Amino acid sequence: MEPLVEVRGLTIEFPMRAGLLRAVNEADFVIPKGQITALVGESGSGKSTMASAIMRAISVPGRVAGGSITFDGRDVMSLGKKELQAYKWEQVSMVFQAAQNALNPVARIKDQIIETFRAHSKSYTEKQMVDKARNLLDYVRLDPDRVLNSFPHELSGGMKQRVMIAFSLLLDPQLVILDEPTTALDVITQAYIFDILKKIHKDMNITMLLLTHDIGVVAKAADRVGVMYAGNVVEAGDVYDMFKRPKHPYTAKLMKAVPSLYEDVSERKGIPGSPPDLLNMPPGCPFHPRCEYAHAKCKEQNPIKVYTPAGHEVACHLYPNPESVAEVRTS
Amino acid sequence: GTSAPGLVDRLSAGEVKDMQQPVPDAQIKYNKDKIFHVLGGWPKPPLYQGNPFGSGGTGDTNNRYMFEGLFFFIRSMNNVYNRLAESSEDTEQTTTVHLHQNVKWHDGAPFTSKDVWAYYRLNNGAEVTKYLTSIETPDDYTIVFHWMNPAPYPELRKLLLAQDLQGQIPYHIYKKYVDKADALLKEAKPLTDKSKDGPFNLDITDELSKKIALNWNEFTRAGPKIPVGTGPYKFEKVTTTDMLLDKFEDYWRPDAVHFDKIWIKNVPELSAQYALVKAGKLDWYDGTPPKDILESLLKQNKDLVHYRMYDPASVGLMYNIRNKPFDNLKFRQALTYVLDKKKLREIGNFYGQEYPKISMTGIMPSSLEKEVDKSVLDQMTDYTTNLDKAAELLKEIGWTKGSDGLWRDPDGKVPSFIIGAPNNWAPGVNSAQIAAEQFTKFGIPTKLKAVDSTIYFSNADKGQYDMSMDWVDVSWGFQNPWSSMRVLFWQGTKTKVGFPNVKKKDADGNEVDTGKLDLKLKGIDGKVYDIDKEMKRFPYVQDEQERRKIIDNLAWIANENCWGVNFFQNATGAWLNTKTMSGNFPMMDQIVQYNRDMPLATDPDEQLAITHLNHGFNSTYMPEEYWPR
Amino acid sequence: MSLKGVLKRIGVSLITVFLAMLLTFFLLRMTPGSAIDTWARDFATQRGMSLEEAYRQITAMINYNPKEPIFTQLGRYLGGLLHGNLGMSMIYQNVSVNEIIANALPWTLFVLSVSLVISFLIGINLGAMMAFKRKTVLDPIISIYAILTSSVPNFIVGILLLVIFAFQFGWFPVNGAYDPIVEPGFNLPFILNVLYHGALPILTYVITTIGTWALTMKGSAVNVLGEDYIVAASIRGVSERTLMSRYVKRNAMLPLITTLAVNFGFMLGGSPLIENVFSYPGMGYYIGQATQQRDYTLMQGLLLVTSIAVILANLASDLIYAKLDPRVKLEEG
Amino acid sequence: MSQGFIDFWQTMYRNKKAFSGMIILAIFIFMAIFGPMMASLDMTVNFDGRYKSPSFAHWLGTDYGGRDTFLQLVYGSRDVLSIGLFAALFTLVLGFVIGAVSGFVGGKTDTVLMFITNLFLTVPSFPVLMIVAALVQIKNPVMFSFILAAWSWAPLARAIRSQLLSLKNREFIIACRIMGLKTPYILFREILPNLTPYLAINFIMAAQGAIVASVGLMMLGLAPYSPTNWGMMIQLAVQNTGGIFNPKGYIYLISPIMCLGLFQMACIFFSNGLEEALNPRLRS
Amino acid sequence: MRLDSVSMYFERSQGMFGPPQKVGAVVDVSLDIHPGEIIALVGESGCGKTTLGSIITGLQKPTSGKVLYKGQEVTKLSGEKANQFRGDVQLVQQDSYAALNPMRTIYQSLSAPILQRKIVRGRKAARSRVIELLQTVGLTPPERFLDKYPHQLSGGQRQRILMARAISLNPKIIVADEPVSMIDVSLRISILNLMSELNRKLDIAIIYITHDLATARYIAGRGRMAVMYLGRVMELGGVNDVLSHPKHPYLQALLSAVPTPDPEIAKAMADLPLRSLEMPNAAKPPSGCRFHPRCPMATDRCSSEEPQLRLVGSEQTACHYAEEAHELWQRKMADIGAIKSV
Ligand SMILES: Nc1ncnc2c1ncn2[C@@H]1O[C@H](COP(=O)(O)OP(=O)(O)OP(=O)(O)O)[C@@H](O)[C@H]1O
Ligand SMILES: Nc1ncnc2c1ncn2[C@@H]1O[C@H](COP(=O)(O)OP(=O)(O)OP(=O)(O)O)[C@@H](O)[C@H]1O
Ligand SMILES: [Mg+2]
Ligand SMILES: [Mg+2]
Repeated sequence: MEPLVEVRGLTIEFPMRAGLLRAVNEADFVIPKGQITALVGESGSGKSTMASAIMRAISVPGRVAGGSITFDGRDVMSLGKKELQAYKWEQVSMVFQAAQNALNPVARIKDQIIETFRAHSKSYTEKQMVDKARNLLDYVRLDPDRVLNSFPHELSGGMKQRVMIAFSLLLDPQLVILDEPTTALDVITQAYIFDILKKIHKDMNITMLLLTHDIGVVAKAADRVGVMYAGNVVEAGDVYDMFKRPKHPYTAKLMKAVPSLYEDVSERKGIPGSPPDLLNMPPGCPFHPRCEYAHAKCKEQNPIKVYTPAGHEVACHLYPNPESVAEVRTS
Repeated sequence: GTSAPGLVDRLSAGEVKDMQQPVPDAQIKYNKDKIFHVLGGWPKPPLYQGNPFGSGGTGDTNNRYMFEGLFFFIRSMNNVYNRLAESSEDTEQTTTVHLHQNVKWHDGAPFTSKDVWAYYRLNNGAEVTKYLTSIETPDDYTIVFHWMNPAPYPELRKLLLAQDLQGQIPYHIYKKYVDKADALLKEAKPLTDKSKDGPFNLDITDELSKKIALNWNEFTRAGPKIPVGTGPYKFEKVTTTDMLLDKFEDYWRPDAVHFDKIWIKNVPELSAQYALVKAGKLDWYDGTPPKDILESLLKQNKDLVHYRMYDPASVGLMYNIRNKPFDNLKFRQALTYVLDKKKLREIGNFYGQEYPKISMTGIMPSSLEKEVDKSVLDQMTDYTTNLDKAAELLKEIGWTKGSDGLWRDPDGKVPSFIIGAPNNWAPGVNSAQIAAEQFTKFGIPTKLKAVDSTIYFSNADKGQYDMSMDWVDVSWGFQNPWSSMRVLFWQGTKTKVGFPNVKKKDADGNEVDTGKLDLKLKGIDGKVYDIDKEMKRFPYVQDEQERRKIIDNLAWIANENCWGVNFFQNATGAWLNTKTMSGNFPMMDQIVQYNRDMPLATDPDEQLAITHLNHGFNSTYMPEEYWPR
Repeated sequence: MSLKGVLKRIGVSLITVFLAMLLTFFLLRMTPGSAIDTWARDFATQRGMSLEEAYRQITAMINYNPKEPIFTQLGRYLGGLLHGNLGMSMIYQNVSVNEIIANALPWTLFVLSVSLVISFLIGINLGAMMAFKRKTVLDPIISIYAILTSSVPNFIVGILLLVIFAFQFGWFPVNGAYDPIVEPGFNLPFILNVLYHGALPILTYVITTIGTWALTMKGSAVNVLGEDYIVAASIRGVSERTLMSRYVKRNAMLPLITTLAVNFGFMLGGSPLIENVFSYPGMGYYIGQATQQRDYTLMQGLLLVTSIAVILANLASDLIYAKLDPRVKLEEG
Repeated sequence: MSQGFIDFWQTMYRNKKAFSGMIILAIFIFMAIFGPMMASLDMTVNFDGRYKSPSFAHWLGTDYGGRDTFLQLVYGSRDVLSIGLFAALFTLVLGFVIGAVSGFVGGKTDTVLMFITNLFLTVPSFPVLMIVAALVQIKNPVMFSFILAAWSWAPLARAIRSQLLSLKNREFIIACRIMGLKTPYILFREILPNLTPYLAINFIMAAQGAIVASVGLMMLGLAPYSPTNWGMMIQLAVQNTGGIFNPKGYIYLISPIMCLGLFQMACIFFSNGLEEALNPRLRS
Repeated sequence: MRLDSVSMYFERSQGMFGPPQKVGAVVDVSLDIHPGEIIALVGESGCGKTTLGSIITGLQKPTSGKVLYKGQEVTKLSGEKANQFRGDVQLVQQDSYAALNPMRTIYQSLSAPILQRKIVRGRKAARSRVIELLQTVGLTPPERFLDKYPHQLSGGQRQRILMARAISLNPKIIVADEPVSMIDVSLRISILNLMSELNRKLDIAIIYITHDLATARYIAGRGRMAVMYLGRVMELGGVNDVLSHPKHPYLQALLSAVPTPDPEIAKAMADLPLRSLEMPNAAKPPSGCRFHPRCPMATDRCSSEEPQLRLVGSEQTACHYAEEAHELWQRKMADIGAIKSV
């Protein structure tokens, strides 16, 4: 498993009027090459912030307060202006959370595509650009002729999302970040889009990072999962492993909180309490106020992450060292 | 040109000798195009109609260069000169005028006596026609005016004729309308009712009057769209903001015309006018700005000279006697005692002259001593500011002053008065504001309403304000005590003060207003006079001494009845630009002494020369004594 | 945009104009004083007769009777309107209102549209810049400028400009729409001369309105900057210049288009003061004249034309809006 | 309520611009109420003392009649503020009632009311202002304000209507309707609070507009002259006493302009803060 | 409550020329709602669920058909009866933020309806009632929430407030339109639990509108489910019957689109059994069976003949080939081993 992106000790802060907001807190995270990695977590847990850090596109008051990000062996944080232009969208591209609003409402899709090309390589002729766009649109099962000449508002939500996927592939990136690509779409469209994504992944061998809070989607699409909670990556590992044997109490509860079509529905329970206020973080493990295993240490100290050889990682005081993870696994 | 020497430097350097003679073409330095730049106003095209009698006319200033009358007179001095009339002579019942024989209309047609006759037949409402029985033209260059019996005294006859500054129209152009008017007049029967008056002593029936008016209206619409006159300059071009007049080559006095063109600009905004003056873009400008601006203009442009003169008109306030308590003489007098005229004058028109003693006399204050006997003047009540007197008078009529400093009327009510003033008239508005402040400060709350000038006058005539601002002690037309008395008792002042009229019962028993003044007052000798009668008989009184007596009495009555206050007599002035213009500048020897800010002239010749510069209106000025430099 | 919708809009506009006309008609007849008063006053002095007599003669002359029932007057007026005849001016007896408007309207439209376009374009660019580069000196400078210029009446600014540029430096003419020396027509000297004369009035409008445009635009642009598509585009690597022009400006401008029409109407109605300062022969001059002298017919005609212009401006702004914003369909409204 | 009040003040205090705006406004209001009580303005002409430069005796110099400019501004603030506030109040009430009824009731009422509104927006206000004011005798500030409000309500009514149309279909209003709550309740208790920030801003804008327009009316002679009204002072300086051309008169000319500018600036700053303070969401 | 072949058509104008089109948002739907029952209304976006919901709440008047409440037609109710109906049928909306007045505190929002409708009298009584309501929906301690503004609460808390508001008028029916779709996964279950608790304890009938079959199954375990497509009900029956024995190919497509939180099953699930993704234009519904252009099993009959709801097994379905489809489905499920429980 060769890592494409390695995030180490990443901390991102937003200075706000009410105080300093840590959206991502000393997070470690690895995106293996050629796989679909999912990052799950509740709203506000820092998924998008982490992704935008990888894209070097943290929104205005935000700043990286510590840690590093390497992409294919290069330090992303130290890229110069020129390199950055060649990095963004050409190496890493993104499908945005609110695809509905990610297109300029007053420009035709075609113009926006050409604009994107122009911003990067000037060697393409307009025809080449349009041809490439046509192929991609065809690929995401849209009618290129109609879509290219449309304004965003003339497309349905599902169509816009697919246009955005085509957009992300325009410059043959190595990594595509999919930020909740299907929220606000209905089930059938959602399934359909995942079909397309999986096909793209297979055909083009593109590494993908999928940000979502829908456990079902993770199960369906991802090879590897990371779980975020209040800015911390609390657990990460292989998808089967995670679903069958979640380690972190939060992960376990999260899995349990999702109703399923096929399993027994009688005993499902939500996680009590609510996610912490990032401006008023409790000391210690951020999950401890909602955790039934919490003990004294949890209230004082944020647990350190432990890694198992099998590529599983977890940050919880229940697992003081790698062996203990295995222990629990067997028990 | 700040670095170029100014007028004072040039005078000191002895560079002024050329100013007494027309400058040879080769020596013209600053005004090579020989254009005379002035300001003027006219209706903007397409409103401009080319007929001076049409609506909006062709513009007052402009007319001076395009039209002439039989006579020409300086309004404030009452000097009458011949113009198109070569000479004239009076008999008891006639005035005969001989015309210059080489005068041409701008279109080339000769000017004849028929053109004068045409004017009065067509424009039969002109004042003088009321005193005439007929006009005869024995030949092309002679006109005989036949006066009614009795005839007005000789001086008045001349003034009546001279006030028609454009007493002729081109008969060859307007023949159709003149003949029609003449025919209509011939239909009328002679007047029998002596209390009425009509043109040429004719009884114009309502039906006839309508026909005459219609004919007049058609005449005003008739072409040509450009004015045709006999004046030194003829019309060339007009836009909304500029008018060009061109030298009339066939002018009968070719030597009097030194400029090739007159360029008239229409600039309504006062600050813009000042700016033009300062920039030296006008050769002549009439008007006197507030003191500080005047001084700064002179300072900034060293070529300008400013001449100052009295305007035969005063700014004043009239009490509306229709409203209580203004019907009470003592109240009016009390208010008059409150006013501090010096302050009113300083703010209203700094260079004006206040006459603190009088209230309102019907006579231009600066000629009061000339027109009214000294003994009468001495017997007039002195209204010089006197707050104690004012308070005393108020108390006499039952008013009391509260501890808050406000006066209360006999009913115990605090009054609140409104002074009305036309809003575009700065001297009036500004001084009225100060008057309001003085009344208020004295304890009689008063506010000013500066009203849009077009409604102001009809509102004031209807008595909508407690006090109204207007020109007072002023004569429009020509300068004569009788003329200014007319304004007081018969015209503008009458309606604003609200003198009563004679009421008559008509056939149905309804009361009708005859429009005739109903004012009977005690005169200086203690006898009661019917003012209307006195005024009516005045023009026919041939004896000068008797005329003076009538005026003495009327002036005294006016002052005693205190119908209004003369704030100050207006001062006006004229600016000359000596850089582009040379000529016979008045008071040349004193220019250095006063550094071009000339004081009121005392010498009669100088006075006259300066009055020539600023004709006021109703007189004609031609730059014949000035030439390009 | 449905045809029916457009027709309906036009229909409603027509009715509005008609009612506006009725409103002004009745208002005008209700006001004290009329052009006849002024005219009679002149006539009386000119012809040396009493005011009553002059009044009588004049009403006979122009076949106008103020005591005539108001509906008869209205009927006559409407009859004329049907033939496109706005009647004759009352103060200028042989000039038709049509002629006056034909002379005045082009000048006002010229000055207003040029200054509106200029100030709009500069304003939105400044506004966009203020929004884009938040922490520069530009923002406070323009804000204060906008506040100051909106608190000083615009004709005072006009006078100041006149004093400085026309008199102090003599760069621009003092008054008028063109020099009497040039020949009016479609020739270059004339056009240049017209521009030269229009410069100061235009500048006055531009100076006094630019700040407000900039502030409004800034507000709008700040909102747009927060939109997802801006972030998305900048991540896609779209250059700042493109972002500014094609994304921010284009979108932020949209709500201002409607204001454009409103401003147009406002300026049309408010032009008398400025046109007076520069002696500019536009509508404002005649509106001022007609109002002052109570020339009903002239005023009526001018107000009618102004209302139509305002409504047309509104319609135009809707069309422009629809053109610029593909999302809008003219159905509603 | 009291908590809301405290929050309001805290928000205002935190927002520097809004706070400074508020302070300036407070000073103006203080000036209007107590100024004339503390110093008396002597309007006696002192011609030799005209156009004096600022000094300790005359903080902002003197006018064309040698009267104290600063004191005139102080006295004028009463006039300016009362006309501004009354006119704004009337504008707001008219605009809100017409806009709200039109938007909420809809149907024919809406059509008719909007028609009238459009009429007012179509006819240029300047000439109509002259006509109406010639018809009505202005006797007191209240009436004056009412006339001023008569042609400033229309744009507001239109804006309120469109806001109402969108509010009407907002889910929380639908919820009220489903719960069978009465229309007046919905209009005044549910919708009105959502419009308050907007109304507050418009109140201030309308006040500004009225102050400028009042000068126009005085100039037309439709309202008694109030020589200490700031706008009137500008007018006097420029027109009646030839201000721009008078090198001595600059301070007299600029003082009222600065006062109006400062007042407007304070209004704008304050209204920015108001929006924040009145909206609980922006508050925290 | 009974819906008797209710239809709802909207007019939508089309282009510059051409007459407005009629969009059938709800077509010929009949449904009985029994006291205390839970009905899940499921279907793709735009199929008319919300419209049906607003017809039930009386917010919109159907263009045809009758809505009967306690035997009386809702649109003809007046006076006291209408007032009662307004109190008896309540709505819980999807967007809890939009559904609460942002300018008013929780206490104000909750006390106003009960005071206005005179359910309680006096401020004191209102206050204690509000506190009680907050407790009922699990917001403790209630006092902490009284003076908060909506934006100061989390989505889950706001959704509970909406529930509290809905039950404050002691309703008989609550229509819940996607009440949990905007709430975090970790909190969804508790809201759903709260709803079934209210249903059980207060005997309130609940119409649960969603496109999430899993939550529908969770909440309406004992109730019924109606599957809608383009305004029509395609399948109707007990929840477990419908889900474990789906007959209509549309329902089957829906089921296979639902991601399962089990990687094995999820990944094994084949591509969508659909011929096209795009929903047809509701203004021009396809002839015959509305689903036929997308149906993998469609035949000529489907495009010509519109199937009516008929009883197949224990539930009603509107498909000509329901039996065959059911057969195929069972086989497929067995293949991937999805049918373990139930
Ligand atoms: N530009 C910003 N300014 C201030 N705070 C921000 C900004 N962007 C993000 N945050 C804060 O950072 C935290 C993490 O936000 P982020 O968008 O990364 O969460 P997320 O996991 O993507 O949530 P969601 O599922 O809702 O998209 C949040 O508390 C958010 O409020
Ligand atoms: N007021 C309306 N005017 C016109 N068409 C409408 C209106 N309301 C709904 N529709 C149309 O009716 C159809 C059904 O809409 P509805 O909102 O009931 O669907 P839904 O099932 O609730 O969808 P979603 O899952 O997206 O909420 C859609 O085609 C919609 O466009
Ligand atoms: Mg996110
Ligand atoms: Mg819905």
